[in-house]
Amino acid sequence: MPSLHLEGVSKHFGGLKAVDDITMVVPPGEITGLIGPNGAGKSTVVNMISGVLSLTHGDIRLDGTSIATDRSDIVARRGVSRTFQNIRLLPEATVLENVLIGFHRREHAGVVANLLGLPAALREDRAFRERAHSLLDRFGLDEYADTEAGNLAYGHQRRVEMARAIASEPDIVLLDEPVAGMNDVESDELATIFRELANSGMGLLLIEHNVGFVTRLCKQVYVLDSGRMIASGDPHEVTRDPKVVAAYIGTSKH
Amino acid sequence: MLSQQILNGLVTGSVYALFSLGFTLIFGVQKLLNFAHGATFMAGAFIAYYCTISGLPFLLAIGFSMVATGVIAILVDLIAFRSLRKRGNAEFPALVSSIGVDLILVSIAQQVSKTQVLNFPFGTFPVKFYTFMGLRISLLQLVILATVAVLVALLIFYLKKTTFGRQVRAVATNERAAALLGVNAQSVYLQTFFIAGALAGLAGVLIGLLFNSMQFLMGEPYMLRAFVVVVIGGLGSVPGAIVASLMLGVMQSLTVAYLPSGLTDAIIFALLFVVLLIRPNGLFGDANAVAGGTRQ
Amino acid sequence: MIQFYYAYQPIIDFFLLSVGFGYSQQIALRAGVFSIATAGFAAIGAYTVAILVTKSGFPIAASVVLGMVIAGVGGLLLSLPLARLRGAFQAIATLAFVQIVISLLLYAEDFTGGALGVTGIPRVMNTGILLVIVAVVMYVMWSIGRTGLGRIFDALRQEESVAASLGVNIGRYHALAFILSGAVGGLFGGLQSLYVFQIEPHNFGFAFMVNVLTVVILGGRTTLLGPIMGAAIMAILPELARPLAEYRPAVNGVILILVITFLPNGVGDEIVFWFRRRRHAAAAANRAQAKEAKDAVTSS
Amino acid sequence: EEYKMVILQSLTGGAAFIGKNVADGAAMAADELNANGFFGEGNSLVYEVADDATDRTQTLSLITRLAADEDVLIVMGPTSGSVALAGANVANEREFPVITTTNSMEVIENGPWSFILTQPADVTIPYIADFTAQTLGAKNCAIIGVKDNEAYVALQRKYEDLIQAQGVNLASVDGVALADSDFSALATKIATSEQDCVFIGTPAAQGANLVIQLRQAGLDPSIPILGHNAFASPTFIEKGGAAVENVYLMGAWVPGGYDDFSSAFSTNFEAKTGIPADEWHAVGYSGMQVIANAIKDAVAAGAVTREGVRDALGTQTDIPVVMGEGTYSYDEHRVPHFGMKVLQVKDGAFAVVGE
Amino acid sequence: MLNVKDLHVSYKGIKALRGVSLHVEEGEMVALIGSNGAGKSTLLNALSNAVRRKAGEIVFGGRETRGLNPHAVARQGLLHVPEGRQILADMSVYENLLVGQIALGRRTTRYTLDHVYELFPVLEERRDQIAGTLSGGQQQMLAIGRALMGGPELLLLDEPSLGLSPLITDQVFDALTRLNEEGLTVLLVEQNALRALEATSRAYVLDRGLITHEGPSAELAGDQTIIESYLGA
Ligand SMILES: Nc1ncnc2c1ncn2[C@@H]1O[C@H](COP(=O)(O)OP(=O)(O)OP(=O)(O)O)[C@@H](O)[C@H]1O
Ligand SMILES: Nc1ncnc2c1ncn2[C@@H]1O[C@H](COP(=O)(O)OP(=O)(O)OP(=O)(O)O)[C@@H](O)[C@H]1O
Ligand SMILES: [Mg+2]
Ligand SMILES: [Mg+2]
Repeated sequence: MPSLHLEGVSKHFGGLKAVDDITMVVPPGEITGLIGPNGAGKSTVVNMISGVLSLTHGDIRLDGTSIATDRSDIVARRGVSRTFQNIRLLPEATVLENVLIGFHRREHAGVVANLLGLPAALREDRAFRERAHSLLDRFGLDEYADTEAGNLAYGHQRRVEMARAIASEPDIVLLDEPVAGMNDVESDELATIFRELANSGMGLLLIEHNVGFVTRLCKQVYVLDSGRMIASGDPHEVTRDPKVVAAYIGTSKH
Repeated sequence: MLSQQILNGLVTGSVYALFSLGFTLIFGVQKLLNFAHGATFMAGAFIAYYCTISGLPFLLAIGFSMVATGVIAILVDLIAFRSLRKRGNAEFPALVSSIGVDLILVSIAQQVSKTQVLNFPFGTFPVKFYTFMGLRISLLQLVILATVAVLVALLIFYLKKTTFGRQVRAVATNERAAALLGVNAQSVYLQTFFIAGALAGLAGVLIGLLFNSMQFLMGEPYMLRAFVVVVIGGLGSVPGAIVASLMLGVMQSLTVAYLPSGLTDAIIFALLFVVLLIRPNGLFGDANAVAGGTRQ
Repeated sequence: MIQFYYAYQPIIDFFLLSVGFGYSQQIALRAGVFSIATAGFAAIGAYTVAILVTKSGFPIAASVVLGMVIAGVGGLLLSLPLARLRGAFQAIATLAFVQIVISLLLYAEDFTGGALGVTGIPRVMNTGILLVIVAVVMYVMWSIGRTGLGRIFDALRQEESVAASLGVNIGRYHALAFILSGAVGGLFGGLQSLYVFQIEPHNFGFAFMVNVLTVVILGGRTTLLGPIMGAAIMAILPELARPLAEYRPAVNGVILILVITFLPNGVGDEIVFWFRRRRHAAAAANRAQAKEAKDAVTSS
Repeated sequence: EEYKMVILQSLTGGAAFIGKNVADGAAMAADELNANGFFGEGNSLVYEVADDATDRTQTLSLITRLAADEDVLIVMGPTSGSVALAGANVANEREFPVITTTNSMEVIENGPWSFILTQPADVTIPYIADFTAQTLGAKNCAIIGVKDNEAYVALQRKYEDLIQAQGVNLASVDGVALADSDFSALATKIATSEQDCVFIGTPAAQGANLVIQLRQAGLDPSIPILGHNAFASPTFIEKGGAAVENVYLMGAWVPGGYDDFSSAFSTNFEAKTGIPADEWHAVGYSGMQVIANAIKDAVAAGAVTREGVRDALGTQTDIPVVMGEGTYSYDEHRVPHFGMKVLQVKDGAFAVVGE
Repeated sequence: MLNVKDLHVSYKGIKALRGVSLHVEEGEMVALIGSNGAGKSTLLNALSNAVRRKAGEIVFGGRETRGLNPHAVARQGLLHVPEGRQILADMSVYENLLVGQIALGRRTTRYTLDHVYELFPVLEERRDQIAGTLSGGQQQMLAIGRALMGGPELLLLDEPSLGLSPLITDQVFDALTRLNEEGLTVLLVEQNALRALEATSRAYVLDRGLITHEGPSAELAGDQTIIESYLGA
C-alpha cells in the first residue's frame, strides 16, 4: 500500500500564504490527524492533494510518483479520494445512487458495453449495487437508500459522503471534518469505522476540530497555524504543546 | 463612411442596451432566461402606437407605455415564474413557461394589429438632420443616445447607491438565506421585473420610431441579440450588457458595410464564439460566480 | 383504425421524428451540457443526406449513416472549444454554432441551394422504418440509464466537482454527450429530409431550437418517457386548438404554462417519479416490517 | 348541392402577412359568388378557413387529414415556401388538388395535383427588368433582396439575370431578413456608393421602410428606386409617405382598382374590413374566382370529383379577375398568366407609367 | 417571547415533527439537542417560517406568525442562523454584513458593525474578501455576525460550533453568554451537547420529531439516558 508525501508544499492566494512550506506524510494503515485554527490552511491542503487547487511550491508524491500537477479526476483514479467540508452530494439523486458513483474508479465495462447494455456492463452494475447496499448498512443509512440525498439531515449527508468516498476502496482517504455536526455518541460509531478502514490498510488523513476524537484515533498529528506547521508528533504530546494550546485549543474547558 | 457607420452602430447598440439591461437584470436576480422579454418589448411599441393614434400626446404615450410594460413584466413574473421559483430548480421549466407567455402576448398583438406592420404617423417625431464633420445625425438619434445614457446612469445609481442593488445580489446568490435575513425577495422581483419591462417597452417605442416599423413578431430578432449581449457581457453584469450591446451594434453596422451581406450572421456569431473562448464567463463575467461559488 | 392512421399518419411520423430530436437534446441536458446544438446537428444530417441523394445518387441508407457520423464528429469538434464553458455560456456558444451553420447553408448557394434549399429528395421514410429506428435509439438511451454511464451523466449535471473527485474525466464525458447528441440529431435530421421532400436552412432555425427544447423540458429531462410525452404534447397541441384558428398560439401558450407549472419536471419525468416514489415507499415499508420481525425474534 | 373546399393559408406565423390577406380576399369572393347565385339555384360553395401556421409539420398533417375527407374537393393553399411545397407533395401523393399561393415553379413540377396561384418570376419580372434596362437606361444597379424567403429570392435572382443580360452591371447585392427593420448601416453604405438605380425586392412595409432609411442616409434623390409587385399595396404609400414618391414598381393590383370590377372590389373590401385592399387581398379574391369557375365547369361536365375539378382548373382561361390585365389564364404548362403593370408613386398614389 | 404548541411538519408524507411544544422566555438561553435526523433543523426552519408547518401554533412576541413570509418574521427580530451557514458566497464579507442589516428595518439595535468586528476580529481583517473563499470557520463567524446586524430579539442558532476550532468555539460560546447576559434571547441547536448544556439554563431533547425530555440543563446533563444517547462516555 502506498503512502502520500507532501514536501515543502505552499499555496499563496495573492499576498496570503494560506499554506506555507509544509512537509508531511500520510502512511498506509494509519489515521493521520491534521488540526489547526480556522483558516489555518487545512482544507487548502486537501484541495491541493486532490488536484482542485494548484501548488505554488513543493511537491506531492504518491508512492514515489508526483501527483502535484495532476487533474483531480486523475488523482482520484490513482487511489486518493476525499470528502468535502461543505457537503457536496448529488441532491436530486438517491442515497444509493450517490454511493454508486463512488465506484466509478472500479468500472471496467467500456462505453460501448454501456451504450448497448451488454451483459458485462449489467453484471458489473449489479455487483456495485450489492456493495453499495452493504456500505449503507455499515453507515446506518440503509433505510434512506431510496431517499433523495438533498432531503437528508445534515449528519446523514456527511455519512453518505463518506460512504461514497470509500466505495472504490482507495488507498488514501482525505476526510475534511467528517464528524462535524455529530454528537459524541454518533462520532464514536464513525470512529469504529475509521479504525476498521485503517486496519484494512487504507491511509486516512483526518481533519477535525473535535480534539478528543483526533487524539483517540490518530497515531500522528500535524498542527497548522496560518499556513505554517507549528507542531507534529504524538497526539497527546502535541495537544499539550503550549504553542498549540495558545493558537488552537485554548485554555478554558479542554 | 466608417465614422458614419460607427455612429449608426452606436445608436442601434444603445437601443439594444435598453432591451438587454432588463433581460440581464432578470437573469442577474433569478438566473432565469425570460423568453417573454421580446414580447414585452413589442408590447411597448404597440401600446405607444395605439395611444398616439388615439390622440394622446407622444410623450404621455411613451410614459404610459413604459408603465404598462412594467406591469406586463410583473404579470409575466406572476404567471410564468413565481410558482416555479418557489419549488426551486426553475431554470428549464421557466424557459417553457415564459415561451408560453410569449406566445400569448404575440398572439394578442397579431389579433390587434391584424398582422399588419404599424408605424407612427408621420410627424410624431420631428425629422431633423444635423451634419457636423461629415456625419449625418438625426435629432431622434441624438435623443435616443441621450435617453439611454441618462437611464443607464439612473439604473446604475439605483443599483449602487441604494440598498436595492445589494438586495438584488443577495436574492440572486441565495434566496433562502436572503429571506432569513429579512430581504423581501418578492419585492425585489417586483421591482426588477418592473424596471426590466419599462426599459424593454421604451426600447420598443424607440426602435419603432427609429426604424419606422412595428410588427407583432418584432421582438424575436431582438431576443436573439439580447441573449448574445447578456452572455457576452457576462451574465447579470450591467456594464457588461452595455458594452456588449454597443459592440454588437457597431459590429453589425461594420459587417453590413464592409463584408458580403450573406455572411453577416456567420461572421458575427463566429466572433461571439471567439469571445467566449477567450473569456468563458463573458467580458465582465465574474469567474467566481459561475465556477460554483463556494469552496469546500 | 386504418382510416384514423391514414388521416393522422403525418402527425405520427412527425411525432417520431421529434422524439428522435428530443433524445438528441436530452442526452446533452442530462449530462449537464446546456447545448442547443441539436438544430445544427439536424441540419448537418439533413443536408448531408439531401445533397448526397439528390446530387450524387449515393445509396440512401449509406448517406443516412454518413450524415449521422458527420454530425457525431461535429459534436466532438464542438465539444473541444466548449470544454471551458458552462451553463448559459455554453447555450450561447451552441446557438452561435447553429447560426453559423445556417448562415453557411444560406451562403453556399451552389452547394446547398441557399434559401431555396434542396428539393426533390425522395420520400422514402414511413412510419414503420421510423418506429424501428426510434426503438433502437430508445434502447441505447435505456442502456445509458441503467448502467454507470447514466449515473456519470447525472453526476456531471448535478455537481461536477464531485464527479471529478471520484475520478470522472469531465471533458471526456462531455465530449461523449456531444457526440451522442450530434449522432442522434444528425440521424434524425437525415430521416427528416427523406420525409419532407424539401429542406431549407430555415427549418433548422430558432423555432426548431425552441421546439426541441420545449419537447424535452415539457416531457422530462431525465427519463426515457420524457421526450415521448413532450413530443406527443407538441404534436397534439396544435390539433386540439385547431378550431380556435388565429387564437391558437395563445391557447398553446396557456397550455404550456399550465402543464409546466403543475408538472415542472415535465410530464414524463413526473409520471416515472411518481411510480418510483411508490415503489420506494413500498420497499421502505417492507424493510420496516422485516426489521420489526427481526427485532421481535431477537427480543423474544 | 354543396361544393366543399378549404382555404388553407398562413393565418399565423411568419407568412401571416400574406396568408391572412389571401384568405380574407378569398372568403369575400366566395361569399359574393354564393350571394349572386353563381352556382345556380340551391347550389353553393361551402368553404372552411384553416391555418397552416407557416409550419410544415402542421400543414402536412392537416392536408393529409383533409385528403381523407372525401367531401373536400380542393384546397386553396398553403401559402408559401417550404410549407407550400410540402403541401404540394402530399397533395400529389394523395391525389388531392391544391392551389398554393406561391409563385414557385417547383410546386407545379411536383405533380399534376398541385397548382400555383401567382405568376412565376419568369412571367412577371421581365416587365420591371425591361423597364429598368430599356426605359430608364440604367447601367449600374444596387440590389437589396430578402435572403430568407425563397419566393423573394427567386424574384430577385430573376431580376438580376434579366438586367445583366441587357448589359446592366450589379453595383452591389445585399440581403436582409424578413424580420429586420434596422437598415441604417445598409442605407449608409448604399447612399455613399456609386450606382444609378436601386432595386428593392422586399415586402411592401419593409420596402417603404428601406426607402425612408435610404433617403435619410442621404441617397441622391435623382437615383431611381424600383421594386417588384409586392410594393403594389396601399401599405407601401402609407408607410413610406413622401419618401416613396417617384418609386417605380410593378403591380398586378393597382390600389383602388382600375376598372369596374376591381374598383368595386376595392370599395367593397374596404367597407367590409376597414382596411384598404392590397395585392394579397386581390390575389385571394381573384384566386377564388378561378376556383369557382373550375368547380362550375366540373359540375357542367358532370364530374364533381377531385379529378374533375383538377382537370377543369388546369384549363381555365380568361377568367375575369381584379388584377393584372383583368383576366386569368392557365397555359398548357399550368402556369398562370394575368399580366402586370409598371407603376410609379405620384402624389401619394399609384399611377400607371406611360398612361 | 416564543411559544410553540403542538407543531407538526411533514415533507411529502414524511413526518419530521410530530407535535412539538416548547417555549423560550425573554432573556433565556435554551438548548435543543438530539441525534442526526431528529428534526432539530426542521424545527428551527418552521420557527422562521422557512418551511411550512402542517399544524400547530407559533407565537413570537405575542403574535402568531402563521402566514408571514420568512423575511417578515426576520424583520420582527426572529433571526435564524441556518444550518450550513448559507453565506452569500459571491458577495464580500462587508456586503454580507450589510445585507444582514436589512432585517433591522425601522427597529434599532445595539449590535453595530463595530460590535460584530469586536466579536470576530477576523471579519474586519477580511472585510473585502469574497465570502465564498473564507475558511469554514470564518464563514460560521460571518453567519452569526450577519444575524446580529439584523438586531435579533430572538436568535435561532443551528449548530454554531460546526467547523469551529476549539478556541473559537470557546469564543463563540463566551460571546453568546455575553450577548445573553446583555439581554439577547437564544435558542441553540447544538451537537456538542455537553457544551450546549453547560452554556444554557434550560434544554429540550428532540427524538424522531418528539420532545422526549425537557428541564434545567444541569439536570439533563446528569440524566443517565441522555448521557448514553447524546453525551457519550
Ligand atoms: N480562493 C481564495 N482566495 C483568497 N483566500 C482564500 C481562498 N481560499 C482560501 N483562502 C484563505 O486561505 C486560508 C486557508 O483556508 P482553509 O479553508 O484552508 O482553512 P481551514 O484550515 O480549512 O479552516 P477551517 O477549519 O475554518 O475550515 C483562509 O484564510 C482563507 O480565507
Ligand atoms: N427537504 C426535505 N425533504 C424531505 N425530508 C426532509 C427534508 N429535510 C429534512 N427531511 C427529513 O426530516 C428529518 C429531520 O431532519 P432535520 O434536518 O430536521 O434533522 P436534524 O435534527 O437537524 O439532524 P442533523 O443533526 O443531522 O442536522 C430527517 O429524517 C430528514 O431526512
Ligand atoms: Mg476547512
Ligand atoms: Mg440539522
